[in-house]
Amino acid sequence: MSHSERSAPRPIAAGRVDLRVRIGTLELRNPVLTASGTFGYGDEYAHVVDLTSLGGVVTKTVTVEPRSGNAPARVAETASGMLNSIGLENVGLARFRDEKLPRLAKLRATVIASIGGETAEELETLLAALGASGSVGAFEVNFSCPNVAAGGARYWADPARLEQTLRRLRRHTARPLIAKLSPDVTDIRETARACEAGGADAITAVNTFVGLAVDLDRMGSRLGRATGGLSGPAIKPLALARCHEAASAVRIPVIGSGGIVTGRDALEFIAAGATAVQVGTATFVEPGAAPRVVAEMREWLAARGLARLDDLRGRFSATAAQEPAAPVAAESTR
Amino acid sequence: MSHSERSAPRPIAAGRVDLRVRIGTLELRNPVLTASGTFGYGDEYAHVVDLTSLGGVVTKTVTVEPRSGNAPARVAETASGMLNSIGLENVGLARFRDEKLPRLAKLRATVIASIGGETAEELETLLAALGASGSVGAFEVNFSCPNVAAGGARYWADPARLEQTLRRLRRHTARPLIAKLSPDVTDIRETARACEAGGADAITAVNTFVGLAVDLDRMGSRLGRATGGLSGPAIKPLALARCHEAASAVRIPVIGSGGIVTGRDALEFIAAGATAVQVGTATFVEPGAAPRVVAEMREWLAARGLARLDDLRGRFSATAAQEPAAPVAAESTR
Amino acid sequence: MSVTQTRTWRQVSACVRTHTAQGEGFRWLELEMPEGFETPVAGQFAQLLLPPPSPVLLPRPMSVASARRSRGRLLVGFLYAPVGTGTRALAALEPGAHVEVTGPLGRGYPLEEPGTPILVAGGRGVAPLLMAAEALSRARRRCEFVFGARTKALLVGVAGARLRLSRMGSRLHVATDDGSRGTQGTVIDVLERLAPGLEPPLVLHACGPHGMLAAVAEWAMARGARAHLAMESVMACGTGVCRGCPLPRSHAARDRVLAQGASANALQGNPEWAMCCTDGPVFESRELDWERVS
Amino acid sequence: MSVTQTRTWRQVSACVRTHTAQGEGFRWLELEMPEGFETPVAGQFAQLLLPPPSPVLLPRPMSVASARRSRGRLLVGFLYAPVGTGTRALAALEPGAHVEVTGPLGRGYPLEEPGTPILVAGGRGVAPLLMAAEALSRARRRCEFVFGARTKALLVGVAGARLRLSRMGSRLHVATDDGSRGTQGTVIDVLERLAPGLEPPLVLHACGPHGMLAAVAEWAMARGARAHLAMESVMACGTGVCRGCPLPRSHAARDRVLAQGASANALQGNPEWAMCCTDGPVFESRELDWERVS
Ligand SMILES: Cc1cc2nc3c(=O)[nH]c(=O)nc-3n(C[C@H](O)[C@H](O)[C@H](O)COP(=O)(O)OP(=O)(O)OC[C@H]3O[C@@H](n4cnc5c(N)ncnc54)[C@H](O)[C@@H]3O)c2cc1C
Ligand SMILES: Cc1cc2nc3c(=O)[nH]c(=O)nc-3n(C[C@H](O)[C@H](O)[C@H](O)COP(=O)(O)OP(=O)(O)OC[C@H]3O[C@@H](n4cnc5c(N)ncnc54)[C@H](O)[C@@H]3O)c2cc1C
Ligand SMILES: Cc1cc2nc3c(=O)[nH]c(=O)nc-3n(C[C@H](O)[C@H](O)[C@H](O)COP(=O)(O)O)c2cc1C
Ligand SMILES: Cc1cc2nc3c(=O)[nH]c(=O)nc-3n(C[C@H](O)[C@H](O)[C@H](O)COP(=O)(O)O)c2cc1C
Ligand code: FES
Ligand code: FES
Repeated sequence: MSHSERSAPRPIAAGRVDLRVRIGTLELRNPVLTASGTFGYGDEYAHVVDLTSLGGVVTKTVTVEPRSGNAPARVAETASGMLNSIGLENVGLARFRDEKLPRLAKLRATVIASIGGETAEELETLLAALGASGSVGAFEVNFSCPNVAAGGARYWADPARLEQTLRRLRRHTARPLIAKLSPDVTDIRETARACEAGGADAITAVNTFVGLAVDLDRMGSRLGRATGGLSGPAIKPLALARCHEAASAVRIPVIGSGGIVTGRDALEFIAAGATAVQVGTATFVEPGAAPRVVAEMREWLAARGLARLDDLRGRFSATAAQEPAAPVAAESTR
Repeated sequence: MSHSERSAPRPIAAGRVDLRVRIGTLELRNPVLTASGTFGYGDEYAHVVDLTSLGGVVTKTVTVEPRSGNAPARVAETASGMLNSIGLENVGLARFRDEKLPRLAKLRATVIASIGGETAEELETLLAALGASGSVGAFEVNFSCPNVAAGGARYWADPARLEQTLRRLRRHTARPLIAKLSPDVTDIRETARACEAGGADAITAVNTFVGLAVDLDRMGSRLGRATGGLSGPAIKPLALARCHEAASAVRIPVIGSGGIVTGRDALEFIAAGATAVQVGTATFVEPGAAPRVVAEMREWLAARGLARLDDLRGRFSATAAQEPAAPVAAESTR
Repeated sequence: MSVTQTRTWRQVSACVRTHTAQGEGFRWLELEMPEGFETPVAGQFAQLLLPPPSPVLLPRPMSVASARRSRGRLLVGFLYAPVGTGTRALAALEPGAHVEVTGPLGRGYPLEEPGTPILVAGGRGVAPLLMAAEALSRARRRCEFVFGARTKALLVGVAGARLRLSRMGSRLHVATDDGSRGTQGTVIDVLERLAPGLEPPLVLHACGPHGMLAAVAEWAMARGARAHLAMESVMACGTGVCRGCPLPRSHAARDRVLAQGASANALQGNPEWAMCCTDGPVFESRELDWERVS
Repeated sequence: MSVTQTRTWRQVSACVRTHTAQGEGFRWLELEMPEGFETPVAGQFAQLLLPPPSPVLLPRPMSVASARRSRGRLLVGFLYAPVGTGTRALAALEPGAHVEVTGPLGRGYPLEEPGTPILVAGGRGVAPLLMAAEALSRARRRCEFVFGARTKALLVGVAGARLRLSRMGSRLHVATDDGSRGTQGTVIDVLERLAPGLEPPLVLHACGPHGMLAAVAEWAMARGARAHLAMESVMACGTGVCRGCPLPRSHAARDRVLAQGASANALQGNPEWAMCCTDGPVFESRELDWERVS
């Protein structure tokens, strides 16, 4: 953006901003999704959030069998963040398909079903059962849960395993396949590229970071399982860096996740290369956070005369920070 | 710690608490060190902090040649944290040896000299020059700077390179060698074990996490270089997890670093397996943070009748959190 | 266990009407709620969020201690102890400040259950029971109110309770560990003493530290009395989605959940763990495995 | 450039004495300092830390706008604009509240430099110049005070400045971009008009947005006048250790640093970058490379 453009934006009506984005063959009304595990199966919030105002609802990760999750405590607040060790509690494939999906369909939500498994076979079973469902717009494969003993983030940190698994999954569905990655790797470009090579249509970057909170008085973890996954504003700069790096490494869209609370946060991810974003922990603070993020994005773009998200995406440049700052110029008395 | 012990600690006098710890052959008065890059060369704070009240001063990473560092902006505050991209600005080996070390010696500080290099050769040059200096108590090798184009955290994330380099360095000094590791690896146990195998006397876990902050109005990074390193309370749970994991993988001492502000924070790292700790960003908030941490640790231990740090270290158990909680029990009216 | 509940909670911005010190180390907070916030029942809770910049990230769960209407406005009261960063910052709010409130949340006490109601409060657990006493009094039902604390200074809200109770001829029974007020002993000692004189069936409604609730549950189960216990857990969402607030189900409850199978509401469909926020916070003693409650 | 400075800053807990609105969108904060806090000179700054729980992590740098003694106590004043999270939270502090203050930090204006002093203020940059005017007046030196702002509402502190200046017969010259007060134009227009009538050598002391300071520097260098400019940078430590606040040195300054070689104080020994907090915040125009100042 040139300096003069910045000083004199020509605002447009918020209604004129086109927020539509594409993830593979799926068109989303706008780039704001709920993050898996933070919006239940979608219907829990339906009385306070119009699900059609969102780009989509990513449902809680579902596994073949129901899982009852980890022992308490499962959450602990830390500085500007929270640790969770839910342990993938979920209703299992059968109930997800028979109870949850029909409800979401009735609410006209764009559903992105998150699936998780300890092996490629389990993921295949899930896709075999759900892959042709008319109620599912896309699948997000959770390759990054930090809170399970088997099949968690570290198991899936191996690029070769990711690539082979995605190749196998690819055969089971024509819907977009999104690979959700862990930030806890030496180089996220490698896992992202492996997913692209394996046939993923998009990457979600990132899931939670492994963290620990110590309860000194009890000499144990503040969680039932020693470690948990850190989410919330504390991780935003880390998630942004990983999202930016993943987006620079692959041609498929990247969906940003980590610490998004405001429309500006969401636009920061878009500027850094993301095509869409997910709102997670913010929903626990404010059930209506995700639709508010949509509205704030729209207003920010409109005020700067940007009619399409593509006018923003990729504008980020690592060196632009050295131009004279707009706020200073605006205050100038020269 | 049994339940009854917890409810009825027998306090001792704070003066009776023995905080001494050992890093290889070096005995420290207490486990609190300043973190490299956050206390200058030690003498800048000498008029407000009695350096002999600290376990030691880890000096700013020094390289063979002086470095002028990265273009501004070099710091940006984020939620409960800060990003920096200083880029290893330092006075270089000659001035460090000729000007800085003599001053620190005069102040009777226990000096841990942090050294950094883009190659094993550079590190050898530094140790060849400093390795026999009577003013240096130990060396911390910075294998983890996220803010340099060459020889940064990713270069040193390779376990084989770490091990070989440490073997070479080992020959140049009899003083303890501490390897400071990056958290941005898939498995810190591997880098930690490689350092141990290469002959390191201790591990520091961890340096900053790579992060990015976007300035939407200027469409660039809020830093001059795209990414920076995140430090401060935001990263404490992440640093604790990595410190705990490193400590579980090696027999040499681990020094905890990341988000330590209070004596409790420091003790959390000790409980999770650390032998000593470093105070970094907290010093920017409060120049006297490090000596305050020492005093708070001492008071906490004394109030619980713990006369030595070993009474605490290793007490942490991942499952203890499931015992009935002490605060609840204390409030019981049964 | 009800199968499907209609969700009626909302997040609203409420205005601090009264905020005063209560007893030793407690605060009384009354909020004026905007239209659309459903009237809570005793035992339900709300999630309170500080105005920005909040020093804590997540909202804090708080039992509703009173709900009344004044000039057409719903006023909701909370009785709390400033114990940590969030509640201490809450304590600094002046009348006129705004707080985001999500609620009413969870399942309250089934006060309509037939029998002789005994309200059992431990320390700051008195909050929802003050409201229960008020509701029973409005329904013109007599009850026994047992209030235990470590020492008399912690008997917060006791004057208000006495007032509410006096209307229906209900009685207040106080126990302190140190004997500084009422019976020296625990609420169990009081229950032991009272029970023989009361008309069965006895229905207990209790709130307090989990240790006390476990004792009340055991006492009730041993006598075939029903006991409804308001539990606590660290929470994130408070609305059932994060699955962050588990309490261990009893074997009986687990079998019941398993038998319901695919027909049950998934929110309540985890055989091993009940969620404090949506399956509770009030649980009948037989629903939980007290050995594993922490 | 001084080679080694003795460090005299301290971190102390100071008490809010006065805290009031000033002009449009500014606040005046006066703190009572405990013993041991050295009296600051004009152009120096302090790091202000909010009482816990602070909504921001790092302290905020703020120019000292006044330093006076009252009943034996040192009172230090700041004039600031609440622009973000930290300064807005600061704005909420009531008299009696405590703030951690680290200071005095940095190098101030060399007001003793011989010549005709011209103080040049842009917007909120007026803060240290109010103090400079006071100091010159106490030293019984006459000066010119040039104050520029976008519009008259932003001419904060102008009444106080007029008062201080009147004592020594110094003059206040106002310029606004929109002509709503004083000359329509910039401080450069005023300097152009004033300069011919003033006794050389001229010594400028300025503070304001970097764009304005660059213009003042250019103007001064073209005329062989000296200009001392108070710069800003995002900061962490404020004390020279973090190396977080670089400003680009001019070629001349770089050569000077390199020539000093190993004998110079390392804090000032970076040939490419000066640190705003310890090498500055006041720099003579020739020390910086204005092309690269952002
Ligand atoms: C359903 C429910 C109803 C409650 N009703 C009341 C009430 O009426 N009055 C009242 O004073 N308190 C009540 N609490 C407890 C209250 O939520 C906690 O005291 C509060 O969350 C502590 O927040 P903090 O930021 O001040 O403390 P923190 O700094 O977060 O923690 C301080 C201490 O409180 C504990 N704690 C933190 N969160 C919780 C929690 N959710 N439940 C229990 N302990 C916690 C911590 O482990 C720690 O020991 C209730 C809790 C729940 C779950
Ligand atoms: C030496 C020095 C003296 C200063 N003196 C004054 C003064 O007398 N009066 C006054 O009103 N302000 C002064 N400032 C600026 C003041 O420090 C910032 O306005 C303040 O840090 C903003 O903090 P915040 O939390 O309110 O804003 P943030 O939320 O942190 O940021 C709001 C805006 O302020 C900018 N900003 C943040 N930190 C700084 C900084 N250190 N310097 C410049 N801009 C920054 C941000 O880029 C952003 O545009 C001075 C700064 C320096 C370095
Ligand atoms: C309580 C909780 C449960 C979560 N469960 C899942 C999950 O089941 N599957 C998944 O892919 N991610 C899960 N996540 C991760 C989030 O989807 C999201 O990626 C992460 O929290 C970072 O975003 P945030 O900072 O906006 O919360 C969970 C996060 C939280 C806090
Ligand atoms: C401004 C700044 C400069 C730093 N410079 C160095 C350095 O030169 N060498 C190094 O090993 N670590 C450096 N670090 C990392 C710290 O030593 C420390 O490991 C890290 O900040 C985490 O600890 P904290 O959260 O307590 O700050 C720097 C950190 C900061 C914030
Ligand atoms: S707090 Fe989220 S499910 Fe109970
Ligand atoms: S702010 Fe740390 S060196 Fe200037």
